[in-house]
Amino acid sequence: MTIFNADSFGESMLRRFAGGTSRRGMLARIGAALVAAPVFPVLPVSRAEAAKPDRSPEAKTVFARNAQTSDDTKCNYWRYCAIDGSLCTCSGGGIHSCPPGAEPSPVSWVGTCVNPDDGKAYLIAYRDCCGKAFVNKCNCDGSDRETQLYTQQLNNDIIWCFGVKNKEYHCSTAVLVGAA
Amino acid sequence: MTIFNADSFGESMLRRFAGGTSRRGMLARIGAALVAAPVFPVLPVSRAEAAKPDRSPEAKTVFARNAQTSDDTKCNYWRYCAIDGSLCTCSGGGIHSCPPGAEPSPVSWVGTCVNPDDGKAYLIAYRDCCGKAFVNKCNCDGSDRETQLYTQQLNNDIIWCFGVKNKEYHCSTAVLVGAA
Amino acid sequence: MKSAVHFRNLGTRLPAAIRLACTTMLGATALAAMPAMAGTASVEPEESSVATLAPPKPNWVYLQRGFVLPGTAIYDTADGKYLAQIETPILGDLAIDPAGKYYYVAETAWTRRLHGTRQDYISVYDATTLKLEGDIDIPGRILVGSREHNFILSDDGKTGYIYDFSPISSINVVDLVKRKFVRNVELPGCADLIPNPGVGLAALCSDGSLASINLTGGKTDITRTDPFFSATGDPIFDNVEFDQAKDEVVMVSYTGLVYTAKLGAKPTVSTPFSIQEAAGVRKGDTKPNDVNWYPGGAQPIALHTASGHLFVLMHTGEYWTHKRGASEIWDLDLASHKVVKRLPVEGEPNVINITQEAKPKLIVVGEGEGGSGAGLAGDAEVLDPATGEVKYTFKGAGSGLIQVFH
Amino acid sequence: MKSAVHFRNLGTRLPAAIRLACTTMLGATALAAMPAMAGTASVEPEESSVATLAPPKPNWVYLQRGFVLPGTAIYDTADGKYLAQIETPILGDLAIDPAGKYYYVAETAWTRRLHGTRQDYISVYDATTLKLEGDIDIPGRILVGSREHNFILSDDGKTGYIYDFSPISSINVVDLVKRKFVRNVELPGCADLIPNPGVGLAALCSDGSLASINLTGGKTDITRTDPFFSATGDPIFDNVEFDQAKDEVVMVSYTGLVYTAKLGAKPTVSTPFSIQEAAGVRKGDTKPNDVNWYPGGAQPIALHTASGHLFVLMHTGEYWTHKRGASEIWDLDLASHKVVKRLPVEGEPNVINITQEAKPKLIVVGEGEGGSGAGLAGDAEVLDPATGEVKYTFKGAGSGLIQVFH
Repeated sequence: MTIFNADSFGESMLRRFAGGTSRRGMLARIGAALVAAPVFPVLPVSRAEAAKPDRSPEAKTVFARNAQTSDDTKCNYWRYCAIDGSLCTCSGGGIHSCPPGAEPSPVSWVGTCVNPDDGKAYLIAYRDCCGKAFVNKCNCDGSDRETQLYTQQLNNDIIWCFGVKNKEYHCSTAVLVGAA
Repeated sequence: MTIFNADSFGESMLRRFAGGTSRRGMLARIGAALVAAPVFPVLPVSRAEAAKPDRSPEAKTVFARNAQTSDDTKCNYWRYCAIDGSLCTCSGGGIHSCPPGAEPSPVSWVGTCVNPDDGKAYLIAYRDCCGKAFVNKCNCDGSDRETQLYTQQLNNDIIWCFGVKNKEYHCSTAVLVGAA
Repeated sequence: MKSAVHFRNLGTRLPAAIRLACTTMLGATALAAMPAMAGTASVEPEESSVATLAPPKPNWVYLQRGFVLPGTAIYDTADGKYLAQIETPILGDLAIDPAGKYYYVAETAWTRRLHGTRQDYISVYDATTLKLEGDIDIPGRILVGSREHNFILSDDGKTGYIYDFSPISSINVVDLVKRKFVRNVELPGCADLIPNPGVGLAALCSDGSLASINLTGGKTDITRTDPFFSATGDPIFDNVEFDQAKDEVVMVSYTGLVYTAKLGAKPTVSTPFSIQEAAGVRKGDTKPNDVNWYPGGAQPIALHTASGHLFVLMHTGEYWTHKRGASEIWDLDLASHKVVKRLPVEGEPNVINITQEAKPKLIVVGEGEGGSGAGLAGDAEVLDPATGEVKYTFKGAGSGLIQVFH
Repeated sequence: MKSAVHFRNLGTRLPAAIRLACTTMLGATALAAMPAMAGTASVEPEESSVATLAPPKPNWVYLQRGFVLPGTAIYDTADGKYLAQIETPILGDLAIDPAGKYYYVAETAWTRRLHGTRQDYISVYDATTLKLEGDIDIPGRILVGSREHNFILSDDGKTGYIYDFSPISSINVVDLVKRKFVRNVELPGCADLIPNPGVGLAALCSDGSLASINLTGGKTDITRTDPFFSATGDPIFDNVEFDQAKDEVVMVSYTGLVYTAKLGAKPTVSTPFSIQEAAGVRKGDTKPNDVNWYPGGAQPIALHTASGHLFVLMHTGEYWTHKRGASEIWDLDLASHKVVKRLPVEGEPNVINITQEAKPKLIVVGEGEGGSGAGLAGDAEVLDPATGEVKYTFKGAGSGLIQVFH
């Protein structure tokens, strides 16, 4: 039922993406909307009401089995299951805030990570903080459910700095969007 | 007698430099001359005819005592007594040639280095090769008779890329000018 | 011979500007008209020059230095020599003219480094002088590292295709002969541009299909195969290999399935087989908590087209470790579906390529100082694929893509 | 609560562009008008924000990352915390507004990275948001790293002075209140700009003198002291220290001579003394092949102005080793001409600075990975000057200049 079900998200979204035709004229409008927005509210999402995915230890990834919830400056912090780059928590920002002078991208790639405290899966938006030089501190490279360029929003190699003044990559945040 | 005597060069030159007044109007002309020149002939110089400096082992710097003449890709090659940066000999250039695509600066800082084979001192022009990103290979930092910014032509920290299209520093050469 | 006194006297007769240049630094260019030194000196003064380069050769490799140091280093795998640096910026993409006359770099810069106006363009470098001949403005390009298929050339080298993601997916087409941007073609839901001779391009799509992009007519015609892989469940690595002689693409998925596709207006995809089973090992699975051999890395496969051997970076681990570096290189004979050799490898390389010589050499690079994500240049190794012997090690040479000349 | 079905249905009523954004990535901004999530989820969705910074403090240090990684890192020496990065490019110079409201960066960029048009300008950053407020074009600046005296501010923070070398030596004057370039002043034969309150500037000259540069009138008036040091025989390190309260400059030469000069329209220079003799060691000499203690490094001295203690990076070696990193830090009491403490130090630091607190902290940085010349960021250490105890170590933090807030 949920649009953000970890298993169906990418595919269903991209079917839709792929189905469209000419979008050239819309691009400018999207761009403008993204730039203009002063804050970054998140997509309304719901918890899965359909068949629950298997979250038993046997079904967890190696990342999820070893994740912790206490230190968000470490690569094994639970939300970082699909992050790639420098942690903003090590460079003057926070788990969902950019360091001073950086600009959060209004769009992002996403991951689905399991919180070991409640065993539940959550949707994480990895928003890049942009417009400053690569901070190169606390570099992590989580790859749970991370895919390739043809499924962009699930790829963490792309510089996810769109709708901001400058795309120079500084660091990445892991914003909690909701239950997956 | 020689204008490039190691001991008097810097001082006498700079007295002269310091003595002038308005040079603003000349700058453009110098710049144009430097850019236009297709090759880079060197200053005519002569060997010292005046009192020879003391070149005994006791009077040699630690660099000169340990220098060699066979491998110009090593920091202790005799001409590198006052070089600072990446050796062009390690990156597709030669002792007096720039790697492909780089542009030699027509001006340079200078050093006076002792060739261990004949025990004589020679004037070396360290021409930076410019317009390409820092190659960062075979980095050396010789400092014999190297001075500070107020004596620019004897300072090796400056990016010596003047009269070229772009000042990005790539690597450095050590051009033999003549006997000191 | 000019004594110092002589020189100084002469100086007073020169224009003041030249006198300044002479007396303050070795800006000897201003003295070009003066006779060269002669006489007592035991050495000849040297002139500065600029080296040139041979045209690209099949035994050369092109190593991008990663996310911190810009530039692509060219090494000769025959003698281990460093040859020169091509000016690829961070996130720049290099394409080599098949005729060997030019290097093309797709790049992006802001006028004032971190601000100002964004500019996307192709820089054109002469292959022997490495001098910039000019640049071709384009409307945009994706910013991502370590991909072979975001900037490709047509087989005749006359057309360049640059993938753009803005975040609308499209292709920018550039005429490299006229050095002009031609047009933008939308490519909804697909990425990874592959040459498709006689047709235009092919690409991988998020519905698990392969698209054939017909650019021969005035209107772009995109057709897709039936879906044959799961883009989210068992993705195919972006860095697929293209065999021009056979007009065939070789692809490997996260679990280790090997696909080949015959290109054309209507591409056909073969039934996949498991690289693990080809080595007599249990087939890879998408289940976590199940240790097996998996392919992995940023550029995990390399095809030697003449022999039809595919070299794959393999590591042990669980599923979703597809970025991890290798402990072995598996040599897969595509014709027989057999892994004919497993070469142990040091340094956990995550990029691999192979020269297209009759006796090819493998090149691998691992992470640099600071490990994964630090983006510093790692050491490259040149290996003999027959024996696994390390022929050369290039320190701090790469960490981005490895390219070769075909 | 929005179910997926609900959302999808809603999507069909939205403009196609927004639908696209919603369905392809979390570009949720386009949905700003939609109600926030409520209902069954156990977590609140978070919003992205941007952190701000306190105004500069005397216990903060500013570490340039060197020749490869751009940026100046701010650390708090009270708790060892990393605070933020100021966007200094490679070879950029940072100046801190004495009122603590702005950071100014003198920088140089070409419009197309390695080609195009050269631009020199001062970027103005708000000190608490680190947002770029604008930039001020200037005609040029010297390109060299690790110097404190190529971009300085007047004591009131209203005027910026940028040293230019083109290769003619001059000063560019910028009005930081109006954010406008004012004029270029020629400075033949001198460098290393030092504030000279009430007069304008002072500078060190190649004839071994100190220049006083009077900028108060319409015409620039440059007067010089008698020569007091040898610019080629025993040079004074560029990174001299300025004590604003005393209007005094403290300088150290390669052999270890310590000079002080009282600034003003006609500066006066004290008789120098030997730092080695101040420590009960034989005086430094210019003779090679004679091992002694020498000062060395790129930024080899740091002055704690309130106490009048000068901290000097010292190493053993021969003359002309003035770039070598230190094995000891010598604590020199300028009033008594005595070295009162010698602190052993690890990692051969070649840059040093000291916070201007009542209980100051020393900060030192050594060469990074790859050693001298590689330009990679080295580890920084915060030391207690009283005990030499290492309070904090910042990995890969710097290798260029260290600056503090006065």
